[in-house]
Order: sequence, then structure tokens, then C-alpha cells
Amino acid sequence: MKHMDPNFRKDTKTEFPQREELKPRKVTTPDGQVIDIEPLQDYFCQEPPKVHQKSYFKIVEDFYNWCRAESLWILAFGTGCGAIEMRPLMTPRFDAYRYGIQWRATPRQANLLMISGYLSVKTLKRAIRTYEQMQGPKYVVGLGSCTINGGMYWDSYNTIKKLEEYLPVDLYIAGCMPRPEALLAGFMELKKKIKAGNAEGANKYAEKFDWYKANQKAVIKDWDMPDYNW
Amino acid sequence: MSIDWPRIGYAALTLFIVINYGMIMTALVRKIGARVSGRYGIRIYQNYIDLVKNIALRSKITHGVMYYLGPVFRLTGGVGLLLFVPTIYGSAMWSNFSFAGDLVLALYFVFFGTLGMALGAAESGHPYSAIGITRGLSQVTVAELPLALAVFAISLQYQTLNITDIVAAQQGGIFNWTLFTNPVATLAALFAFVGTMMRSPFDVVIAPQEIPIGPPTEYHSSYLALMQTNRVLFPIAKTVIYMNLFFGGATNWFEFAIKVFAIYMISVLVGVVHPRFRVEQSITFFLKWGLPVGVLAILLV
Amino acid sequence: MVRAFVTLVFVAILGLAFGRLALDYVPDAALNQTAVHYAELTPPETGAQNVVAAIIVTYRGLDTLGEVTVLFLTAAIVALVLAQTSGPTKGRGSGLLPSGELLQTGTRMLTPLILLFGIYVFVNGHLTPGGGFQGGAILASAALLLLLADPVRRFSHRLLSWVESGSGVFYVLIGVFGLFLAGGFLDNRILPLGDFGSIFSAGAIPLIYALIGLKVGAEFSSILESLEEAEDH
Amino acid sequence: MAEIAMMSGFALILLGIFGALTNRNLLRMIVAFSIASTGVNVVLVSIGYLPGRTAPILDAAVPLESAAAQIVDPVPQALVLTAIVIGLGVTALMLAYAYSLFRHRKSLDISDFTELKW
Amino acid sequence: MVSPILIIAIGLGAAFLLGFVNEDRKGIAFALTLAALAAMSLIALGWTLAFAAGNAQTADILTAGFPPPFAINLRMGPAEAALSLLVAATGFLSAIYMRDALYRHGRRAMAVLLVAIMALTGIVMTRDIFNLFVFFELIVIATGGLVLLSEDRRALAAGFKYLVVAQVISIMLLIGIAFVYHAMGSLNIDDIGPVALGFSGAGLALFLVLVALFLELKPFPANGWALDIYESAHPGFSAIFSAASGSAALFAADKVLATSPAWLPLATAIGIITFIGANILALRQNNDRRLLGYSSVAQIGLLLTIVGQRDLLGDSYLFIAGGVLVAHAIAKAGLFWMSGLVGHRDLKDWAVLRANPVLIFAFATFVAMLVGLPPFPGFYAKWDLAHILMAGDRAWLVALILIGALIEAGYLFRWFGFATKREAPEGFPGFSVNKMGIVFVTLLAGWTSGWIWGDLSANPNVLSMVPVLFALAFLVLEPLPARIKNLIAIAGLVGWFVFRYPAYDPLQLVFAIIILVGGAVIFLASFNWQGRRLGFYPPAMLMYAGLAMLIEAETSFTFFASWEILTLGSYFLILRGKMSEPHALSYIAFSLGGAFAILAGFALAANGTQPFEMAALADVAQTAAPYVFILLAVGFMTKTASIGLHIWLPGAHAEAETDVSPMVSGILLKAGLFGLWVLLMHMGQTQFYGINLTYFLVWIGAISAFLGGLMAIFQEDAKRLLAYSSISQMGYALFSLALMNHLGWLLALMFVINHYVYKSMLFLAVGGVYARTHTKLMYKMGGLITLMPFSFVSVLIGIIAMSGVPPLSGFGGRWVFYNAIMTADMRLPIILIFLSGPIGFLYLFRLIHSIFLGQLKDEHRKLKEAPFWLLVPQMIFVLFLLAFAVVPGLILRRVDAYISTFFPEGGLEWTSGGIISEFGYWNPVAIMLVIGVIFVSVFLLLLWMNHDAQKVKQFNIGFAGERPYRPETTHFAWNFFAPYRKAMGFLVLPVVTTFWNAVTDVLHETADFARKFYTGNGQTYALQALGFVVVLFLIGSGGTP
Repeated sequence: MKHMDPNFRKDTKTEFPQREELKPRKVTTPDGQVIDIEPLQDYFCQEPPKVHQKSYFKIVEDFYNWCRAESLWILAFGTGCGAIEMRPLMTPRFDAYRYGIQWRATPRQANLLMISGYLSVKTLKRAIRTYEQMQGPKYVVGLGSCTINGGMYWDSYNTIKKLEEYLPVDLYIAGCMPRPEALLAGFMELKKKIKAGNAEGANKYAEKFDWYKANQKAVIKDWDMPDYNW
Repeated sequence: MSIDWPRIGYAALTLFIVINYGMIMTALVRKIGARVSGRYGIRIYQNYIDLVKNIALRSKITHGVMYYLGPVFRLTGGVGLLLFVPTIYGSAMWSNFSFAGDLVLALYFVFFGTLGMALGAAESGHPYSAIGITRGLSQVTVAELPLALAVFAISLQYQTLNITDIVAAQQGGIFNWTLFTNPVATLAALFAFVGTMMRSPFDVVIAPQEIPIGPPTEYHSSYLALMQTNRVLFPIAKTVIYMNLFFGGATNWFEFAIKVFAIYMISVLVGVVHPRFRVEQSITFFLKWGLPVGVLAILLV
Repeated sequence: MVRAFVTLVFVAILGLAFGRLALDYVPDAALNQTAVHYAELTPPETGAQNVVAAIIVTYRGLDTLGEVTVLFLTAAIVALVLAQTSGPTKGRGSGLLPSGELLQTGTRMLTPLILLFGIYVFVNGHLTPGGGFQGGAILASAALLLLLADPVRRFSHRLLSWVESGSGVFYVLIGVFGLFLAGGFLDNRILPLGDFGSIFSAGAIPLIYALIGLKVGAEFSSILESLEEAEDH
Repeated sequence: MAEIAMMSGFALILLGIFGALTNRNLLRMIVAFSIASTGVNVVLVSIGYLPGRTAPILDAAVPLESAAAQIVDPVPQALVLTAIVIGLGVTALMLAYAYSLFRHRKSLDISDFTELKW
Repeated sequence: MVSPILIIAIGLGAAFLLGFVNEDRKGIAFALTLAALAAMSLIALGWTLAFAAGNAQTADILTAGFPPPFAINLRMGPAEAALSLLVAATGFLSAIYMRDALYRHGRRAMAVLLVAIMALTGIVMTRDIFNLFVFFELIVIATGGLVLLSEDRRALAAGFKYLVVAQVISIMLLIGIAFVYHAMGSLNIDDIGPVALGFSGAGLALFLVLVALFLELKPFPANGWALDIYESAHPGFSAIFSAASGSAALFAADKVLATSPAWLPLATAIGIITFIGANILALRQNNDRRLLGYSSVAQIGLLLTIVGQRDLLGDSYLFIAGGVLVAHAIAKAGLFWMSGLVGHRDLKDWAVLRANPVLIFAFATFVAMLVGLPPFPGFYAKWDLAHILMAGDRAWLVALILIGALIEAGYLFRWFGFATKREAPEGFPGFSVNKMGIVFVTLLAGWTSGWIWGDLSANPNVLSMVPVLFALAFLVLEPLPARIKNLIAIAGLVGWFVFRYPAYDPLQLVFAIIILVGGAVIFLASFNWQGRRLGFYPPAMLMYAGLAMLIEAETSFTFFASWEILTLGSYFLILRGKMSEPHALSYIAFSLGGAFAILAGFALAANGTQPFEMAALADVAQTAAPYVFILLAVGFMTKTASIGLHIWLPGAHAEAETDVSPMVSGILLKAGLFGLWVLLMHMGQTQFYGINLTYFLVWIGAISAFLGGLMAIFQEDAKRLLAYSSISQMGYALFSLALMNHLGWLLALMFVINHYVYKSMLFLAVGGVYARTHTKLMYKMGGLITLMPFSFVSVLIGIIAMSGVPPLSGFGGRWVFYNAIMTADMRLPIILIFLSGPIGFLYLFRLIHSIFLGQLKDEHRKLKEAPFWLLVPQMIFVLFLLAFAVVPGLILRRVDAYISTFFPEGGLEWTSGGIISEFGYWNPVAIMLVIGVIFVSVFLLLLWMNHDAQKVKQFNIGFAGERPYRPETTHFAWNFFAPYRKAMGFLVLPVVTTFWNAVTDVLHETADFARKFYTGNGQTYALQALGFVVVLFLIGSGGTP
């Protein structure tokens, strides 16, 4: 740690210029009227995330949780070297399908975000967006030691170390990298957690929204997105 | 106009049967596919789980009115298509609402859901949706052509546009089926069938990685649930039309199940052995192969 | 060169056409019906000895009126054209030397004679060869002589104009009289035909010829003067 | 006689036209047209000529009774007079134009006056 | 009656009298001139009126009191009287017009003018060939003088060139006259006996006379000198030179030709070559006066052609030649006079006329007169001419005349387009009042002549038809506010419908509903325009008048007149669009081409009988029938924009104003369809070499439907897309009509109704969007659904209806279509139709997606819904579509029954439980109900499950971890159907456009090449004149001189 500049990551003083496209601008309408455009306000929904209540009936909630557990749709989003370990899951050898696991290409339809390896700050931004665009209940699984403590990149200038500071992680699968078998085992664990009703990452994210945002903004210095990406 | 309640009951029952049949059958088809490639495959009831899970999602978003209505259109299209076509031959009740219109209605109602879905997906403002839609629409225009020609051919052959009459004319033995009395038309129709089932090689519309599954890229939760329902319902409704027109129809639910499955498998079998076409390739394909067969069909009648 | 050749070819072909006309031309053995009519009926109808004059003034009087108008027009237009033209502004005669005494005196002597001769020619037009045009031209030659002899000399525009217009109007009036008093426009019989062969015969022919003579003379003079004046500006 | 006159008339016309169309000098053109006009007049007169007859003036030499057999056709003679006068008028007009053109443009070459074309 | 000789005497006398007037007393001189010209005009007018009233007999005026041929005689007949009036009146008006110039040049110039007019009347009246020569020479000399009135210094050179050529001509003429005299023994024209066509002796002499007279008419190509005069002379004089001199010279030629009918073919040949040649050359002209010169030459050529046909024309000769002549003279004089109002000489400078709307109206009038459109004399003349020539087996001549006329229309209307559309020069000083007054007088004369010719014509007078008068009344109403005019227009349309309602048969009724009631509904949108909206209502109402008359037309004449009127009206209407100048031009070019085909078709069908009942088309002789069919079909198909003849449509419809687009698309196109309908009704079974001609129509319809749709899907411009879609829809209609069976016709009728509704609706919706976004490019819009919900709904309903998706009315069309093709003989074209159905779906989706869905743009965020009045008709259409979807029988039943009179077989059975055909059935109510119930149920289900959905904004999309930055780059709309273009793009290569471009290019290039011929060298001109004589001589004498 001694070689690290303590202010490097948590520097909040330096003002980074906002991206041109997101700056407020003046636009002439076809009628010649000049109007103000506030891109972040006009083009993005500014609502904060809500905490969603569980179903009123426990039995229903349990049934739902069982279904959620048995129908894990993973967002096809690879961050680090772990992405390569996820592919074999679909092969006849591992055949993740039989556990109700599928890959979905769009965050809207996926409910499991696998952070498959080290997460650079740049990718973190995308990961946050993607996570926020998924519909709850949604789960985050960190893959490999890099997501746990930075792993071999612990003193990198550009990767984050603890994923749970930025996203509500439900489960870490250790290893560098974890093998597909480990992944499968991890999924089973996740299922259990879901079925038990403990995988409430989305609600946690909503509850501790400010904390997460502060952490996120601390590392992402050119924060140029709405607080919550609907 | 008096409402024929029993008919509505039968319609609901038909719907129920077909949806469940479709849920199971599509899962079965996937399972067969998995087994062919040496996997265990999904559970036979996986479709139900996915459906419930999607309904059970807690947070939902909407992009606007048309976005909201898109899946409604879609499912209405599927349900309507099913109910406008006589399902079981020989039964007045299982003919559902086919009194409202003939073959032409069925052919054109196919577009109802497509249109609504396209509109809904487009309102999400997602370029991938739009790209997917252009692909889908581009492809379907040409893919439907051989079917239109085949339908024209067989309606000329049977001198009627009434589906029930067409089925009636095919009764009395397997060789009375259009498949055998007019194999060219059937072949033409099968081109269209394969082309519109959204399976490989004609599934670039929903290319999962390039344009994350195309038109429905923004759909989730119950929207997706409705669409999933439609996804099991609609192909079967379409298959029913093919069955009625070319494969002698079905006189009972068992025959229905068998025939639909068999016909459905055609597209699956074609799909598993063919890589994906680009859109212009599929258009060219249908013009090069589907169209001549269709033309031959109407010339031979 | 090409143009000259093409012109040559065209002219040659035109020559062929003319040649064909000429080759096909057979002189009449006798006068045609029109000419016979003129030959036989000119004296009784018009009282003119000179058949050509009768034709010009009476039978084809409208042509002649047109002819006079041509000259009238020409005079007017030449004046117009030249009025538009700004020549060297050196004053009258544009620096031409005045002619010598001999010439001037000769001119003075000759002019009345010429005028007289001109008048003679048009007054006798219905009797002998000649007529208004010829006479008028002779009158104008006097004017030409004067101008040549003394480039600085100018005639009265007003006079020329009055003579020109007056004779023209009178000519037309005579024509209109014919309409009311005799058989038609320009009928010479508004005046008595008189004795065949005498100077006061042939109805209005001498009168008209006189008017034509005056008019032509005035017009020619006016044209000549306009041309001369063009040098003045 | 008449034929010779007519032929020479035609020749004059052709010469005149050729001259007018090949000489670019305005004055030469005018002169050439004068020649052509003269040719026309000659042809005109020659048409009315009947061999062996006399001028159409009915004096003592040509009594009225035999006039029709003695005189030449008077009509062309009348026409030619008109033609001459008209030719004169046009020539005068052209001369005036030529003068004016020269004054304006300092040129007498017809090919210099082509600003109006196409 | 005053003796006509006084016309000459007064002119001459006054000219001489002017000599007495002091050079400085210009006012007196001018007054004298005017008085003389007025007197001349009045005498001519007196005679004309007397002839018109039948109080006068043709009079021979003897000069010198002797009978012809010994003395010169003049003749005053009806033609002479009218021409003298024309000449004298032109002179009178020109004199007023040229007042300033005349003052500047003094009494001499006035005298020259008087002599010129006098000489022209002399040419008209004289019966002596040498006298004719004298008058001609007077004209030559006077022209030489009057050219100088121009302020253009170049006129001097032009005058000299003119004199040079005049010399050559006079040599020919004089030699000719001399030898004619020699041959005939007389100078009287009446004595020039019939001279056989030959090139020796008398024949050659007459040839020289004729060729000289023809040269006076400035025949193509030996006419450079005349054009230089036209270009440089004072416009007042050019008016005389064109209107009066041309007419007089023509009459002279006519007089001489009348004596020897054997020579008529020569006149025809020279005339038609001149007509076409001069018109082609005019195409490349940018100088207004030179263009008018070419046009004058062309018109005189046409007249010479007509003169050449006088043997065939018989009694109608005067009517026809007179009609063309009067139209030409009035219009050309008017245009030359107008050119004096325009400060600069480029055609585009005529834009300055926009300062005064009446002048634009006058311009339009003159152009229409020249082209021969109703209600002007040329129209009646053209009609009769075509009929007589066709009946006389001279179809080739009709074809040539019509081609020439089309070219002429091309450049005239292009010019008119310049005047109305191009930038007007700045610092415009204003118009001279007396010059403008003269133009207005001419304008009045033009309309009067139209009325007179209509009255003289054996056919009905267009100007006494109520709808036309109603439309013209709007000219008077122009000062009123637009909304009041709009109200009157609507009242007029509806009133006429109510008034005529009992007389319509069901077919007419459907068209009448669309045209009149539908027109009124579209007019509701016009309430959106405030101010006076000059120039909108007269053409619009003219179009409606034409349409209203068209559907009631019983004779071919009324039909054709209505056709021309609606074409003219719609042209002006289309031209109003901001960028529509080139498109309006191609519209009018194609429309007139089509109209000419129709004219030829009718003429061929009538075979001389007039009036020709439309119903008699069925009885056309076997030999002519296929040609009649083809001509008429081509004519009608230009209006329906069938493929090959379609290139005018996209631009014309797309660039028109918002409320004009639905009029010209939703309503006007139906005129072509109506024509086809009538054609097929009467001649549906016409065979050509054993093939039923409707087969071709089926193919053309199918190809149009297919390619029109295919082109539509590649458009970026919303209105263009809709326009191409119209091509496709009209193709459908043509296809179904040509199927020639019961349901085919019913289908065509449904297309007529449906196309009107949804095309009007879509055009209005797009127009409403355009009104807010100021762009028609779809990719520049997007996401407007929330801002313009009503517009969206109408587009949505329009799209569902149009693409044939149940439950809306479009499906009914598809259903009938399937039933119709079941009994059709043709199968292959149906493939194209099958393909075009889904293609229609493609472009419609593109329309709604690119505009209303997708990403909203920065500059559109604050847009308002489309203007109220644009929405009103749309909502009416929406309601109608919904109603029509449920109860199609309301209209269709009656028509179905009516069609049974033509095709008893294959009708529909209308029961309470649905509509039953031979092959299938369809229950609109049940469909609507079932779909409605399912839809509502599913919707409620979704609402129950997803009622708490969070509304997000447009950039909240899953964008592969990224996020959009700008709506422009996120809206997928440009080149929307790129894959389709890759696969099918080769089918929409602009082959047809290239073809028509090549045609016009060839014409233009020819013109450009040929005009180099006019080097501007007077000698060359003279050489050309000589060459003209020589070549004619060589050709005439068979190459063996």
C-alpha cells in the first residue's frame, strides 16, 4: 500500500469536465424558438430506485423465489478473464441449462449479473449501468479473487478491489479463475440463497443507494450518467 | 347478436389446451435438441418457471403507451389467430370463431401481432429493436410469399377459401392430404413455414449478441411473459393452419398433438443443421427457391 | 471558304431552278386577257394614252399608293435611323469644303431646268413615257445636285415635310373621293376624262401623277438630306 | 431577245445573291443586292416582252383598234416600276442601317454583328 | 357598313397627315395615331360583328372602279374581318403600350407604325398577288423602322439582318409573281387556277411564290433573323410582329394555297417541321423574348400545318385555324407585352410578376391559351382538328402535332414555374400602369375569345358549365379572407353533391362522394390557413369542377374538357408547393402527354362523329378499337401514375402543400381510375392480335403495385413515401379493375374509397407533423407520439387499414381480392401483388416508426400537436375507417348490385351474419368483436400485472453497458431497410427516370446543338433562307433539277 497515493481514488476535489453531449445546451426549434435542453434531466429518468416489498403471502413469495432460483437468466456480460470460464457452462459437459440457467443478451431480461473477473474503473461504469438496468429481484455474483479484493491487481491504478462496495454482491466464487465446476457450485449456492429469500440485493441497493453512489462516484471520476440508470 | 356462451367456453378451453401443449412441446423440442447434442437439456416444465419468474419480477419500466400495448397486440394476434382457425375438424365447437372469416382472415391476421409488436418495440426507442424489426419485416415479406402462392394454389384446387371445407376435402385417407394431392404447393408452403418460425437459418432477426435479441430487447417482466405465452401459442396457431391446409387437419386432440408436433419439428430439424442467413441472403433464398416452387404450384393447379 | 462553297452550290441550284424557268418560258404569241383588256379599254376607261401610266395610277393604283408609301416610309425611317446615330459633331457639312464658284453658279443655272423637266415628266405621264416617279426622281436629282454642290446647304424640313405629307394626304383623299364619287377607291374618273391625248385628260391621273411627283421628289430629297445631315451631328 | 434579257437577268440575280452572301462588307452586300434587284427587274420586263411589238403608248403610231396586236404587255412594265421603287426604298434603308451600324460599331463586317444569336 | 378600304385609307391618310404635325407636338401626333388605329379597329370590329350576327355578306371591294383582274380588288369576308380586327386592335394596343418609345422617336415612328398596321390589313384583304408583294415590302420596311423603337442597341443589327433576308425573299417572290403572271395572264389570286404540284413552268413559279410566302412565316430552320428581331425589338413591336404580322402572312399564304390545293402537302410538311423544330429549339432558351419568338414561329408552323390540311378540314377550317390563330395571337401579344413589364431578360426574372397576382393570372391564361387548354379557343380547335384528322386517316399528323404541342407545353409551363417560384429580383420599381392596362385588356380578350369559341363550337361551351363558373367565381372572390372562401368552397362542393345526387348511378355516386364530400372534408384542413391565401381556391375549385364534370360526362368532349380542366387546376395547385416547381412541371408534362393520348384516342374512336357518346366506345370498329383502347389507357394511366409513367407523381405529391397533397393524391388520382373504369366498362374485351388488352393492364397494375411499394420503402421523405405508396395503391386498383370480374371491380372500388381515406389521412397527418417540425425527412423526426398523439392515432389507424390487417377496412379489400383472383384467368401477375402486400407493410411501418416512435430530437421537445384544423378531417377519417370496417355494406352493397349489371356472376351475398362469396365468407362485426374482446382481456391482464411500471425516458435503454449520447445517433431510421435494398435494390434502379431524363436530354441536346445553327450572322441567315428554298426545290423536284 505504501506506493499508493491515498488521494488517488478518493479524490473528489478535481472537477472533471462533463461530456459535451450531456452539457445543457440551447437548441432552436423548427419555429425558431430557442429552448434549453438539460440532457440528464430530459433524456434520463431521474427517479431513485425503490425498495420493493415482498409478496403479501409468504407462500406466494416462496413460490416466486423458487421460480426465480430455477430460472436464472445470466446477462452475457464478461468483464475479465472469467468470461472465458462461463462459456463451457453451456457445453454438453456442464450443461447449465438443466438448472434453469440461461444467457440473456439484454439486461432487461436478465436477473443475474456475473462480474467475471477484475473490473477496471471504466468497466465498472458499464457494470453499474447494466446492473441498474436489470429488473429486480436481481443478483450479482463476483467471480474470482479480483472481485473480492483486487487479486493480483490489488495495487492497480485502474481496477477496483472490493466489488461489494459498488454493487450488492450476493455471492463470490473464489479462485483465479474458478473453474466451471466451481461456477456450477456457486449457482447452487445462489439458488439456495434465493430460495431462502436472502438474495435481496436489489432492495439493499435501493436502501443504501447513497452509500453505493458515493463509492461509485469516488472511483469513477468522470461520472457522466444519471444517478440511477433505469 | 346473441352471444354463444358455450362457444366462448370452448374457445377458452382451446386456448388453455394449446398454451399448455405449446409450453410442453417447445420444451420438449429443446430437450430433443439438447439430447441430440449430448446434453440433458432443460426441464420439461422450465417454460412455466420462466413464465412465472417473469411475472414475478418486482420492478418494471415502461417506455410509453405503444410500448405497453405491444405485447398486448402480440398476444391478441396469437390468440386471435388460433381462434379464427378451426382447430379440430368435425367439431362445431372446436372450430371456435372460424365463423368470423375464412382463410384470408387467418393469413392477414398473422400480421396483427407483428404490427403491434413492431410498434411497441419501436417505441422503446432502442435502435436494436428497430434494426431487429427491419430485419424481421424484410424477411417476412418474402418468406410469406411462397405461402401466399401455395394458399392460392390450394384454394384454386379446392375452389374454396373456407378452411373447414379444405380440411373436409382431405378426409378419407392419408393420400387425400394436400401433401400428396398437391406436393408442390405443400413444398412451397413449407418454405414459408421454415422461414417464418424464427428459427435458424432465418433467425438473424433476434440475433442475441449483435442486437440483443432484436425487437423485444427492452421487454421484460409481464410484457415478456405475454410474449413468451405468445411464443408458444403463435407457432402452434400457425402450424394449425398448415396442418389444416396441407396435412388433412385433425379430427381429435390426439391427432392434433401429433400432427402439430410433427410439422413443428420440420422447422426444428431444418434449423439445427443450418447456420444463420443474413437478411438479404434469406430474401434471395426465398426468391430463388421458394418463389419458383410457389409459381410452379399455382401454374400446376 | 466553306461558306463560299456552300453559297456557290446553293446559288448554282437556284440557277438550275431559274434555268428551268427560263427554258420553260415561251413568249406569249398574243397578249393575255388582262393585257388585252388594258390595251383595248384603257383609253375608254381612263382616258390615258400611256397604258402603263393608266395601269400604275388607276388599275393598280393601290400598288402605286403602296409604292409612294414605301418611299414615305423609307424617308421616315432613314431619318429615324440616322437620328439615332451620333456621328462626329463638327457642324454642318462636317468640314467638307464648299465647292467652287463655277460649280455653284452652274448648279444655280441647272436647278430650275431640272425642276422644270421633272414637272414636265410627271405632268405628261399619262401621255408619254414617264410619270410621277420618274418626275419625282428628276426633281430630287436637283436636290442632290444642290447638296453636292454645297454640302452645307439645307432645305427646309418643314417645307419638305409639308409637301410630302400634303401630297400624300391629297392622294389618299383623291382615292377616297373615288370611293364616293366614282367606281371605287382611286378611281380616276372623279374628274372628267377629257379629250383623249390632251394634257388635261385621263381624269385624275395627271393630278395623281403630279402629287406622286411632288411626293417622290420631296421624299427623295428628304432621304438625301437625312443622309447628308447624318454627317452633321 | 427576250430570252437573252431573261437569261442575263437571272445571271444578275444569281451574281447578286452570290455576292451578297459571300461579301462580308455591308456596303458590298447592298451593292450586290442592288445588282440582284436589277436582275429581277430585267427578268420582269423581259417577261412582258413580245417579239416585234412596241411600247404600250397609244399614240398615233399605235391606234386603239390595233393596240392589242401591236403593243407589248404593259403589266410587267407597270410592275417593274413598282419593283424599282421598292428596291430603291429598301436599298436606301439598308444604306442608312449600314451607316448607323458603322457609326455604332466602327465596322462594316456583317460577321461582327452576331451578338444576337442562338 | 363602312367600306373596308377606309381601313387602309385612314391608316395611310393619318400617316401622311402626321407630316403636318409639328415635330414637337408629340401629343397631337400620338392622339392622331391612336385615333386612326381606333378608327381602323372600329371598322374591322363593325365588320366582324356584322359577320358574327350574320348581317353581312362577303364583300369584294373594287379599286379604281374596275373589276378584277384588271384592277386590284380587296375582299372582306368573316376571316378577313376578324384578322383585320386582330391586326388593328393589336396595333392600337401596342401603340398605347409603346407610347414612351413613340414619343421619343416622334411622329415619324408613329407614321411607320400606322403604315405597318395599314399594310397588314392590306395583306389580309388584298386579292392581288402583286399588291400582296407591295404590302409585304411595306411590312419589311416598316419592320426595319419599328425595330428601332427598341432601346436595345442590338436591334439595329437585327434590323439589318432582317433586311438582308427580306431581300432574298422578295427576289423569290417577285420572280415567282412574274412567272405566275406569265402563266396565268392575271395577277388576281382568284385567277391563279389550280396549279398542279410540279417544278416547272407555272408550278415552279408558284413554288417560288409559295416558298417566299413560307419564308415570311419564318419556317424552321430558316428563321434566325426573325428570332433576332423578337429578341431585340421593343416588346410592343414584337407583339405586332408575332400576333399581327404572323397572322397576316399566314393568311396570305393561305390565300395563295387555296388556289392550288395540290400544294397543300408542302405547307403541311413545312408547317409541322417548323412546329416541332421551333419548339425543340425553344427548350433551351433562357431569354424570354427569344423564347416567345421560337414559340411564335412554332405556332405559325402549326397554323401552316392546319392550312395544309384545309382540304380535309372543310367547313371547320375557319373555326380550327381561327381558334389556333386567335389563341396564338392574343396570348403571344399578351406575353410580349408582359415581357415589357419585366426588367430583365432571363426567364427567371419573370418572378417579378408576382408583385401583382392579376399578372400571374394573365400569364397563366396566356400559357394555357398557347397550349390549347380549355376554355380557350385553341382547345376547341385542337379537339376538332384531331377528330377530323383522325377521321381522315392522318393519325401520324395528329401524333406529330401533339408531340410538338407537348414540347411547347413543356417550356411554357417551365417558364410559368420560374415566374411563380423563383426569387423575385430586389428593388423592383413597379409596373407601368398603361402597359399593365394593355395586358389586362389582352387578358379580357383571351377569356372573351374563349367564350366566343366555346359558343361557336358544336360542343358545349366550357365557360357556360356551372362548376367551371363556380370555380372561376373564386377569382373574383380572391380578396376575401381564406376562411370565408373555404366556407364557400365547402358549401359549393356539398351543395353540388346534394343537387346532383339523384342523377348519379352507384358508381358515379361513389366517385362523387369521394370527390365532392371527400373534397369538402379535406377542405376542412384548409381552415388552418389564414390570410387571403391568394391563388389557392381558384385552381383548387377548378380541379374539383373538372372532377365533378368528369364523372358526369356523357360525351367524349365533356369528358376531355373536364379532364383538361382538372389537369390545369391541379397543376396550379401542385405548383403552390415550396419546392414543387420541377415536379409540377413534370406533372403537367405527363398529364398533358396523357391528355393528348386521350384526345387522340377519342378522336380515333369518334371517327368523325360528334358529339361522341362515351357509351359509344363499345361500338368502335374492330380495326380501330385496340388503338383506341391503348391510347385511352395510356392517357388514363398517366394520371394513375402507372409504372413507366409514374415519375411525376412522387415529387408532385410530396412537394405540394399540406392540404393539397391529399387533394391531389386522395382525390385527383381517382380521375385516372374513373377513366379506366369507363374505358373497361365499354371496351373491356378489346383484343389486339388475339390478346385481351386487359392482360397488359393487369400486368402493368401488378408491376406498379409492386415497384411502387418497393420504391416507397426506400424513401427518406415521408410525403414521398406516401406518394410512392399511391403509385402502388393505384397499381392495385388498376390490377383489380383489369381483372374484369365482379369482385375485381368491387375491389377496385374499395380501393378507391380506402385509398382516398387513408391517403388523405396520412398526408394530412404527415402534413401536420411537417407544420410543426418543418421537415419531411423522417430520420430527422422521431418520438413524436407523446407530443402528437392524435396524429399518431390517425397514422396508426391508417396503417392498419392500409396494410390490410384485420379488423380494419383494409382487410375487406384483401378478402375481396382473394375472392376476385379465384376466378381470374391470370395467375402470374398475382405473385407481384402477393409480394407487394407485405411490402406495403414495410413502408408503412417505416413511416410510423421513424416519425412517431424511436427517439425524440432536441429541437422537437417542445412541439405542439398538429394544428387543430388539420386534425379535424383526420379524426373524421378515423371514425369513418372504424365504421367502414364494421359495416362495409353501407356503401358496397349498392355498388355490388350495380356491378352485377356488368358481371352478373360472382357477386357477394350480404347477410346479417356476414358477407358470403362463392368461395369464402367474412363477418366484419364478429371479427371486430372477437379481436376487441381478446385485446381488452389481454390488456387488462397486463394492466393488472404491470400497473406499477416506472415510466422512463428515452435514453433509459439497455445499450450494452453504454448509454446513448444524442437522439440523432440513437434513432434508427435512415436507410431503414438496408438489407432489403441489398437484396432487392436492383429492382428500383431509376430506369424509368433515366429513360425520361434521356428523352428530355436528347431533346435539350438537340436543341442546344441545333441552335448553334443560328450564328447571328445575317449572311448565314440569308444563306439558310436560300438553302431552304434550294432544299425544298431539290426535294420537291425529286432530286433531279
